[in-house]
Amino acid sequence: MATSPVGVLPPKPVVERDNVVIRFAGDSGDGMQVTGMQFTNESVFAGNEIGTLPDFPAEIRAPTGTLYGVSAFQVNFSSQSVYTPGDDLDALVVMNPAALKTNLADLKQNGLLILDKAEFNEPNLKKAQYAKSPLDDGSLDKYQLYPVEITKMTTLALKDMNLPNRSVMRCRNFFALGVVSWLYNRPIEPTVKWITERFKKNTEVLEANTLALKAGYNLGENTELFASSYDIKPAKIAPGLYRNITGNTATAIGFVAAAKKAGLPLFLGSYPITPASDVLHDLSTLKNFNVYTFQAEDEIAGIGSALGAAFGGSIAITTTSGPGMNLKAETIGLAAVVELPLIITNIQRSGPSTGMPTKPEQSDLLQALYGRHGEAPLPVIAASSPADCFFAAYEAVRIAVKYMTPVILLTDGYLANASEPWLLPSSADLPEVNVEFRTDPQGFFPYLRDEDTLARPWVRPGTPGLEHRVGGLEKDYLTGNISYAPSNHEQMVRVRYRKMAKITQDIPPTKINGPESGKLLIIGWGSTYGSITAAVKGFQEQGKSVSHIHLRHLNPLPADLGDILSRFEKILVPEMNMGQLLRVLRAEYLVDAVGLNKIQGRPFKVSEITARISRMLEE
Amino acid sequence: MATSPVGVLPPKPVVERDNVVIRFAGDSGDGMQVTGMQFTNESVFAGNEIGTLPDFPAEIRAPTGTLYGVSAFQVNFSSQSVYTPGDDLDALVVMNPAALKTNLADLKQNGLLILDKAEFNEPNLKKAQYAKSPLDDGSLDKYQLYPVEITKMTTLALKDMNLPNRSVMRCRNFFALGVVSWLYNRPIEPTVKWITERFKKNTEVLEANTLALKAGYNLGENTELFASSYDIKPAKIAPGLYRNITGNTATAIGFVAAAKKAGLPLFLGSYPITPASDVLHDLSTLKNFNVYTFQAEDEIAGIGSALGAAFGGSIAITTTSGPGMNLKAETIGLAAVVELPLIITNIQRSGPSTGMPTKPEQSDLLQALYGRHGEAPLPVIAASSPADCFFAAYEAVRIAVKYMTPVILLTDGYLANASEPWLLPSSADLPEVNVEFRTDPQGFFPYLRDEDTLARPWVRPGTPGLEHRVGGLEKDYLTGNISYAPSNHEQMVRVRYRKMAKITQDIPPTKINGPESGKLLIIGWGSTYGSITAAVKGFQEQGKSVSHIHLRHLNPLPADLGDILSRFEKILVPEMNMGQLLRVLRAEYLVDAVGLNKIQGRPFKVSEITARISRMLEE
Amino acid sequence: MATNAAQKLTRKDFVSDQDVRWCPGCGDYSILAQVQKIMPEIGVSRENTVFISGIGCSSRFPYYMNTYGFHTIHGRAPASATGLKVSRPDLSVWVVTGDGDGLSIGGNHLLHALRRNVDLKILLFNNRIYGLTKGQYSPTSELGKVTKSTPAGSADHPVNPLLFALGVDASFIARTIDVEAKHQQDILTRAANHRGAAFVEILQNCNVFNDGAFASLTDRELKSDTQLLLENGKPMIFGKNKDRGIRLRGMSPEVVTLGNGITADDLLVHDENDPVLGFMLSRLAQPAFPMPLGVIRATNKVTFDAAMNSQIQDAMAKSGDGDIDKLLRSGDVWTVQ
Amino acid sequence: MATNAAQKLTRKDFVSDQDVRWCPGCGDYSILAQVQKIMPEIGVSRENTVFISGIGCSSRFPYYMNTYGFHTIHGRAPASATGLKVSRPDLSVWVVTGDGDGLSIGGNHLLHALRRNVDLKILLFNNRIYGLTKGQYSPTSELGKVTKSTPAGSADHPVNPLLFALGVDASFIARTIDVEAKHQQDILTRAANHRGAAFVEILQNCNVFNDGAFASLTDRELKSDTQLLLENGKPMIFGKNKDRGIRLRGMSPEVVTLGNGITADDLLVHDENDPVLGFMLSRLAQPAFPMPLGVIRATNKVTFDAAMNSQIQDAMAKSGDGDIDKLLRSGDVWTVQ
Ligand SMILES: Cc1ncc(C[n+]2csc(CCOP(=O)(O)OP(=O)(O)O)c2C)c(N)n1
Ligand SMILES: Cc1ncc(C[n+]2csc(CCOP(=O)(O)OP(=O)(O)O)c2C)c(N)n1
Ligand code: SF4
Ligand code: SF4
Ligand SMILES: [Mg+2]
Ligand SMILES: [Mg+2]
Repeated sequence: MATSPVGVLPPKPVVERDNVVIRFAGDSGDGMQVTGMQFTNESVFAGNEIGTLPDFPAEIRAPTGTLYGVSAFQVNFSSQSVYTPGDDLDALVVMNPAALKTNLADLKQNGLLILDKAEFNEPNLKKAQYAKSPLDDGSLDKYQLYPVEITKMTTLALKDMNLPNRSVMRCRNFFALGVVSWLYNRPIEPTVKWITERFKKNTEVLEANTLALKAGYNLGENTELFASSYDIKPAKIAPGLYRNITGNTATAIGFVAAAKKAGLPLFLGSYPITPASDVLHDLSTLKNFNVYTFQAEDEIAGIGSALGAAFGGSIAITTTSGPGMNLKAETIGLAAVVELPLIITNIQRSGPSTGMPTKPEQSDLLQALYGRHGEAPLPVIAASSPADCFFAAYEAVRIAVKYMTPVILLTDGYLANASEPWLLPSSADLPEVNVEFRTDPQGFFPYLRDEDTLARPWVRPGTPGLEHRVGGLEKDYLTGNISYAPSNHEQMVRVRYRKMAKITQDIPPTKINGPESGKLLIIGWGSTYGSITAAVKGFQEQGKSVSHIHLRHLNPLPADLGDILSRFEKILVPEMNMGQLLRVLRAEYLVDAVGLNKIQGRPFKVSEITARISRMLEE
Repeated sequence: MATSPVGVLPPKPVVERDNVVIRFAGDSGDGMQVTGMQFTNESVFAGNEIGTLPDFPAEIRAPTGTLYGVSAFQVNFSSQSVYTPGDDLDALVVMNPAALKTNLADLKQNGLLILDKAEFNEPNLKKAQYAKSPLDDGSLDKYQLYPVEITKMTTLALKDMNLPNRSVMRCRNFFALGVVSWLYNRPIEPTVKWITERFKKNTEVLEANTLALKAGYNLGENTELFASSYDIKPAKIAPGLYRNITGNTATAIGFVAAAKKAGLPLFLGSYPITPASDVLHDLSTLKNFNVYTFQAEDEIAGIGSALGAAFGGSIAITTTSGPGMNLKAETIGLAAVVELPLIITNIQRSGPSTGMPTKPEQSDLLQALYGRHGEAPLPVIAASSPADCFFAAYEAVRIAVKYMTPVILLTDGYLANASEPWLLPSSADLPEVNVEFRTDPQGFFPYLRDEDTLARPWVRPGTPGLEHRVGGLEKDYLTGNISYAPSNHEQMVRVRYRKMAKITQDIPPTKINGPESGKLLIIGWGSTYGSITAAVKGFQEQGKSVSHIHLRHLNPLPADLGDILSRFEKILVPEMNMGQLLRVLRAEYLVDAVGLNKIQGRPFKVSEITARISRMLEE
Repeated sequence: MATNAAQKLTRKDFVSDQDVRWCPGCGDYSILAQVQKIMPEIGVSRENTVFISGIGCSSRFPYYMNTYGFHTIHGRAPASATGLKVSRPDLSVWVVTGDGDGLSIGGNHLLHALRRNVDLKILLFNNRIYGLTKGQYSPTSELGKVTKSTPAGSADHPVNPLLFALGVDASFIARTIDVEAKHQQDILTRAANHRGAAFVEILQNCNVFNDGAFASLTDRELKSDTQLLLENGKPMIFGKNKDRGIRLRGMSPEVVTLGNGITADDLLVHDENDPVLGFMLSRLAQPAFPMPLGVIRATNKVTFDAAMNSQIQDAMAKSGDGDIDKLLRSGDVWTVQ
Repeated sequence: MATNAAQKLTRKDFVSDQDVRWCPGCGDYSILAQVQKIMPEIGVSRENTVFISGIGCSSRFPYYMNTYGFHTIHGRAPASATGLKVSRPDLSVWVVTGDGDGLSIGGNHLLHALRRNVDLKILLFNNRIYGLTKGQYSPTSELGKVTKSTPAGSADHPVNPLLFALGVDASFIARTIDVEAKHQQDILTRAANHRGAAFVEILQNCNVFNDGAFASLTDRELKSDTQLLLENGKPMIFGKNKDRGIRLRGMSPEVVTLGNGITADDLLVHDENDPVLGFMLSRLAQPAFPMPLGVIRATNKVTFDAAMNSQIQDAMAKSGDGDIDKLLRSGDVWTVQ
């Protein structure tokens, strides 16, 4: 598929591997995200399945060489199915001592460790809080250590260009990528192509980066540094057109696709917040899709403006993360009682309070369900993988307009930034998003409901004869006029609940991965999908009775869920929180499910889930 | 105990009753709240047990005579124990047709109906949407109808004073009170005394009201209007000093008492909202108790300022109702992680959204437990009667400073405005509220915890050598410095949970009203206390196995609760919501408890609970 | 803005079927009447008009207008109005708010709607009190105000709504008063015809909780001495006999009596386009000065909604109406056989 | 405010043990240095000083000060600072905020802290960008600003922080700039010594997301022509050769060159007590005018915290220190035997 620069030495032996997990780590200024992304690209072209995990530092640009300034990118590539970015590392590439310090713990014993020797100097070691160089104290003996002279060799490779040192240093990452590309038999053409496009306006940088990349590649090919290289055969992948996509981009596109299907403008009212801002950024570039993006003064105005746009007949969206969800709560309640479609997107991060803004968590589920005063039930939908964000976003819009209700969409910081190859759907295959504005004044009441969906009519201002008023005070069941009648209030509260129950008709039968009944059922939601799937697969391959269901709809729950739960002896609910879905399932179905809870701002490792399943099977 | 004006006719027969429920209803301008309160006062002096329920219109001052301008006050007075304002009415006094229309449904068949005949004129009937006068169409036949000429007789009584008509009309309510006082053998001296004090600066009004009151009383005494009067013997009431108190005043005083016990200033940061504003009003008159009240620009600033004051070493309070709780959520999360004492008081009203602001509901429990992003568990405490608000508020402060944690205190609009006689505690009997600010720099760390309570030290700025910084980012377990270490985050989340668990050591064994085990247990929380108690008492008196526990602590739950639940065959949870405590109990203890849910902006009637209990006992 | 000239509407067409539930005597009634009065004149149809409010007595307003209406939550009306106007530039969008709703909890949204210059008509009913919650002081209550929440008198300096609006560079700023029907109609009409955020402070008597707050301005005897009626390009004259005026001394205004050599030519001439003058006028305080009523400032700047919509139109003109399949297939794509 | 004269502190005493984590080259470093520098001079002790911030790069500030500190949530620092200052008038309370934190999400709290005149020192680091969230435009970004969230240019007119503060009648308003160490120290010292809310806008370069936003003011060649350094009671002169000035023409300012009959006496004289002048100055915009730096306004009014505390002291003096048993027994009480 790919051709490589021709070397001069006799070809080295090639060792075959099913699966490799590699991480690139360096200073924030070292370009590790680009390196990781390009390595991913090369692996995609090599036909592997992949999983990726970017890991940014919290600081914008921490002082060089510090522990908190380390940026990393992990890639899992395989000839088999891949569901996660991988657990422990087969290979670790570090650009400086700080990166070594913060990442070494994840490298497997005897794993490959590539580092830039020149960077292990006094000042850098001190910044990384090493008393002594780890190169000298034997602490790295249990790894396959490759102290490559990345800096020196890059300088050498570019010396003819007479670049300032700063520019040369910026090419180090491509040198490293070249080395690793050779090591794993990756084609470097996709990277060369990327460099060529990215820097087409700056030929000097273009050339320097290309030179560095090739020099790195040739180093592997031409020197004795590595005794062998590795090959990872292409995976069996469904044929079709693919693209690598992050969760945030998928979310943005999902909204746009749904609005287009509905034939309506899309209005996003939002306030920047990590890790949600990219949805705002992405949508703000899509104005020719009739997309309005409004960066509001705060989250309250973000959702308030969206609700105003919903009143006006647009597909209305607001996006945020945990802290912003609190601020939106009052308007969510208003949206619930005026029964207008509106998508509230929470891209969850580590809480509580400001917490760890760049780290993912699943700890806002109960807030999504109960985080406002009064009885205000709303549909809650969760995405389970980066590409799945597209479908979850799309589904959220579809439900919102069909049932005339706000919908809460949950993703998280991991899905947001991680990417995966996505077999692209075509717009024709997407379900319809039907919107019929009411225009007929005959027999019109603002709260006259559709029998099937209990939706009230959506009326665009501008429609003659349908002028009406809505608001947050309790309303008469039919006319929508203010009503304080006690039994009317009860009727309204209950009909809002009944509307939620109606939505179950839109939820397909739950897909069980594994036996339909048996010893152990794992239930998950959101971004744990990959880890759970990988862990369960391991047991299934051993013939163990372990099944997995993954919920897209957290409210209402699927109609068949109670029945399914009753068919298993044990139920395990892994969550990146203290047991939130667990609480819901216990209350709803009185099942003695147990939780596996990790709350470290990091996704589950497959091994963590595997270990727990093993224990449960043994018990 | 009391003496009455001496009449001239031979005394009429007196019929004895155990218990009477009466309601006064009229236009907002008719002074029904004063009438009800004075009737309550008289009944207290007559030695009865009492329960009261004011019912204000939502509008400030609706146009006279309209249905939505009706104001009412209900009094339940008895020679037995009283737990509620009563269900159906034995007697109804209405000042105009609108009041009749909106209140008649609650009058028992054959109940006493007193009305002001002159008000049943064309314009008033029309405003009340009566096509025909109910006085003429036989629709009132099933009641004991007394069409009294209240307006005319009041005018007559005051004619020598030559008052403008408007002033005369303002005395009608005292005339009506006089009539009813005679009818139920109430002493009118307390009312005369009240009028004398209230209007001491306006002798004309003083005299007019007194005359009207006495004229009403004499009407009963001297005319053939009523064939008999009623007597309700004094109840057996624990001896001591009593005072009538509303829930909001009790809440305010509870905070002040706790702050005084702690020897600290009290700081209230609040924003007006129905039905919470009175706590702000009350506290703002208590400046000489070292009470700061700050009417902030909104709820966010209300709690924000309180948190600032807590940082400064004050007993910090914020008060609000549902809509405001949403806005406080983000700061509650911050308070949770900086671990400062702070009381967030939610005086619940009917939701969702603006809902029915003047009506009570219990629908913010799940929000109190889960209404913020991330894992931020907090103690939740609820009051169960107007006077109990004092103890609940006091307890909230005690827990907050002992455990260094924000505490959520729940009352509701019913408790807020209803009043009950309160056997006054003395300050010496109140538990200690111990605060010891840290001053010793030796071995100081901002997050060094007390072993027993897991509380971190409270340090007042101004203390030399203890300068430190706190904030919403995740913190190191000991130093409190920013930390993104994965395992540290997990440790911090878990220690915040463990701190909640520690609080169970402060919860006394659960009091069970009734058998310790058996057929049916009723669990309630908050303002349903009275209705449940009354209903349960009925069954217990019949020897049925029905027990009742009422939770003050909603988080953490009492340590013995699981065990108690397991000892009953059935569990019923009556709530003025769709089943919020129910959800918590089911999830926590996997018990198949069932809910009795009323969501009409009104307290339970005793009969509603009784009916459900009967059904459950039969099933 | 689409107008519907097909049939000439009347005041009654703008009266909804809901009972008006303000206290008898409330100043809100007059404002409602004036708004309903000017509606047919300004040439928008009922169906293209939307009233959006927050919470408060004043915010009940939309229920009484027979147009589209949205009674939102406390303080947030400008946000919802912004979303509506931006996405539906064809509508005439009005915001009704109170001194608490607009300047206490909602101050920030008001600030941003004004500085963005969203084409909204914003009516702030200033009764200097919280009406709906029964009488707490508001950010416009005078220092030392005794209310339910400030029994010892309020300790904070009030906000002056006009100064606030000038501070955020609002493009249209005016003040009128509930009892002056004609003046109100004029100002409301001016606001309606302004392109951009039009901010109108309407002094409004709450006869239940703050009765007589503007008595000196409404008293028949006093008002010609206490009201300074501004007219663009005209000298600032007031007084029963039109014999008093405002003159500039250095950079400070002073009250002078005409005659004795002082003529109208010596007086300040109102200029709606001069924000510094507007600032000076807005600071005039009773009793030393009369209170300016009228248009303090009116100027043109691009509206936010227009700018947003032209960005969308430009994008469509440039890149064509977006195609979903193309969007899906953008970025690095590859085919697996 | 309690001072601790026992030992003379130095700048170092105010440096905390935490690593400073701003980007290399960020303007925040200089501001931190100046604040630490003036601290020993203004005569408060470390333990009586509290820094409170919201969220943003700028809001990391408290971690680096060896005083008490509270890093709250986005936009809310003025609220917490108000609660602290009112209940603890003995402390010196500083607020650090950014253009997003203070004027976008936090605009309302800033507004109310200023108009209440709470005795807070409020430093707004204005880099005209959202730094911490990586480069979206802010309410102070210029119209048409291209950022991550506005690829087609921003469509909203910015807020001018000084005008905003004047609009809410703040008692102390000043502007300085990160690179001018001495000027900053002077202004910070003035702010520290002001009794009441002292609002200081500090122009700050975000070299990562909005580099050069104030280049014309910091460029060595240009700055004497672009900076108008205000001094109370002094004529407004600027320019490399001190030969240019600001003169009033009617009510409008104009730039004139000294000489040819124009002398310093013809120029506007700065008066910190004149809000109208302050308003005019704050509107001066480049390139037509130089940018005023210095104290725009400084005036005295009662502070909110002082007024609140004297109410409490009065109540105590009048009614005695509250007694709980008496309070419990207040109202209508009766005895049951
Ligand atoms: C979030 C929230 N906080 C508080 C309230 C209670 N509230 C309703 S209206 C109001 C103030 C009304 O004052 P103003 O805006 O001046 O209107 P007015 O009633 O005087 O017309 C308040 C505090 C509320 N409804 N929602
Ligand atoms: C409620 C909430 N919304 C949004 C954010 C995300 N956020 C953090 S700082 C910031 C803006 C910072 O801009 P500015 O105040 O100008 O500070 P700078 O970083 O430029 O110093 C935003 C939007 C947040 N932390 N909390
Ligand atoms: S309370 Fe005041 S503002 Fe509200 S309706 Fe009554 S008079 Fe009008
Ligand atoms: S992003 Fe900008 S403001 Fe933030 S630390 Fe970096 S340079 Fe400073
Ligand atoms: Mg008001
Ligand atoms: Mg900024």
